[in-house]
Amino acid sequence: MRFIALFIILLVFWLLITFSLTLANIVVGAVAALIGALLFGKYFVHNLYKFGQPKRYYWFVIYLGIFIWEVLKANFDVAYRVIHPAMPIKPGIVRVPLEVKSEIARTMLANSITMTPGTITVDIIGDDIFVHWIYVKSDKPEEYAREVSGRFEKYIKKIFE
Amino acid sequence: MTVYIMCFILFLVGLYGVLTRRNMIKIVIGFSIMEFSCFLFLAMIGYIENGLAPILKEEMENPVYVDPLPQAMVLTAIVIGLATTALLLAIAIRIYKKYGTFDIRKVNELKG
Amino acid sequence: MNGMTQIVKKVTQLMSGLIFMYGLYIITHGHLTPGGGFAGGAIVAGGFILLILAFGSKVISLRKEETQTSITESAALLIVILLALAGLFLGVHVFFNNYLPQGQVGELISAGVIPIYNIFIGMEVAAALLTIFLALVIYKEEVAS
Amino acid sequence: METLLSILIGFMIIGALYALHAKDLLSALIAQGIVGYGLVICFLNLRAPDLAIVQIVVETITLVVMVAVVLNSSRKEVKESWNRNKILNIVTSVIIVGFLVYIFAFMIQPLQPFGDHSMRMAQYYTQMGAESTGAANLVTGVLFDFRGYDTLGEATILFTAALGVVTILRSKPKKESAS
Repeated sequence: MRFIALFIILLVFWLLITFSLTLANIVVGAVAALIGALLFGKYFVHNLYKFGQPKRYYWFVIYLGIFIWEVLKANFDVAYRVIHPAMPIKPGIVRVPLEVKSEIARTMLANSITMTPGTITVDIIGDDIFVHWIYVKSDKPEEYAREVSGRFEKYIKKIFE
Repeated sequence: MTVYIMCFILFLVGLYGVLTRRNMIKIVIGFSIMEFSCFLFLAMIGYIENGLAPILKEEMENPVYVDPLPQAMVLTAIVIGLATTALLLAIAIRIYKKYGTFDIRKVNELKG
Repeated sequence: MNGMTQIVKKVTQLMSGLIFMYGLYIITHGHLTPGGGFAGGAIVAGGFILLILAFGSKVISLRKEETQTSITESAALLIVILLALAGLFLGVHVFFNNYLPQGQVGELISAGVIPIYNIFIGMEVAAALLTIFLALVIYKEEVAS
Repeated sequence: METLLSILIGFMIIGALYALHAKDLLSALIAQGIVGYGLVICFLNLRAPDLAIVQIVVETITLVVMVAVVLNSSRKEVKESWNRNKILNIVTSVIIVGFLVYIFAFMIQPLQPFGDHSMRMAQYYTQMGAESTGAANLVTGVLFDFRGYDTLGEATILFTAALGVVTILRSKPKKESAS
């Protein structure tokens, strides 16, 4: 199952990068994708049925919009902190408990947090994620959990779980 | 002509590293820098002002391509450079295992 | 050698196949676009190195893998030499002769033996780089134990 | 083009000097990365995309291997100490470098100025290369057709290097086969 999915993904990738539909190209691409699927199939992700559920794609598009908006906001926030003469930063590492369970959702969440300016994911240990934050706003765990991961977590839950 | 001289200075920096450093890793880095300067010199010899990369295109009329020959030679030289670097590193790590140091002079004194 | 965190592992699972595929694209289109056996082989080796670094050395049996890459390397080099020797006996009697029909410039199937050389040189480079890397990893494990 | 390249090489020289003087070996390796990746940008500006691709991959793999080696052993730079032979060493080095500079100044005379290649030999490759090899990428055509011996020798060297690394790093002697 995983082999077939990886084969199809690799073939589509091949056709995208070569961008020609001659017979020779497709045959060479199929052979290459077969080799790739045989070598890397056992390391590919599980739970492939999730690819076939259109609801997830819908939430993904919404999530993209939210993500871009958050990145824009954070950009202006960080730029303000850099330009301001007093440099109002209060860096620190906070520990946020995770609600999402599956690994790929956690990866997505960690990458989203890293790509937002001002916050960087340091590590995931157990069920907690450690985030380096340029301005730690409060000391209460619930508040910074909502501030750091809450804004992405509910959408990611709908996409990947 | 300036670029050739700059390239030669880069070579001399690598040579300086090989001659004066005592740490084996630094010596390997010096060798790499010398290699890089040689690649750059060869690639610069084949360059032609306003030339195109040597990949044929049908639609161009009277195209001027840069010289493919130095590029082909540098292509082989880069991989050879990787091979020699790997070999030097293997020898360095082996010496470290035996003597517990990367210092070549100390190794020379310890001997055996 | 231990693996890295969940994040790196998951991204590696998604990306390593695509990196391998990109290496194959660079190799097979070496006579049309920039690239060729050397670059593509190095990229393919990079995909495997990423896998080993992310998942730690427990994921494969290193000794067996090293033997396999050694054999692949030797076989690929042997095939390159045999292909070159074949030029000595076919067509014009010159070592490294391009004896296959050359076809239309710019097509995927063209340039005679050059794509075949590319494929096997790519195999040789990838296997050689992997052998070097695996030798270092095995050495590290042995020193640590 | 010449100014741009000069600035890039200047950065590479600074990176190289830092790499040779860094106290921590890990930062020395990162600084060597400046030189390697700067070389990639130089290649791109010199219209050599093949070289740029190969160099960027090879540099990355070298960096990974070097970091593996350094983390495996010691990160500390050894202490420099003054010893009696140092003056002699410096004199010898100055003589060698002076000799090199003389040879360089002598050998650079017949070269054309930068960017003005005479194309005496290259003309054949660029005009006839595609016809006689059938490859659109002239570098590959030169590499595998006109200069096949080079490629074969290069592959042999890589093979030998891999063999050498495996042999050097085998810490335990191989078990003797039943005899």
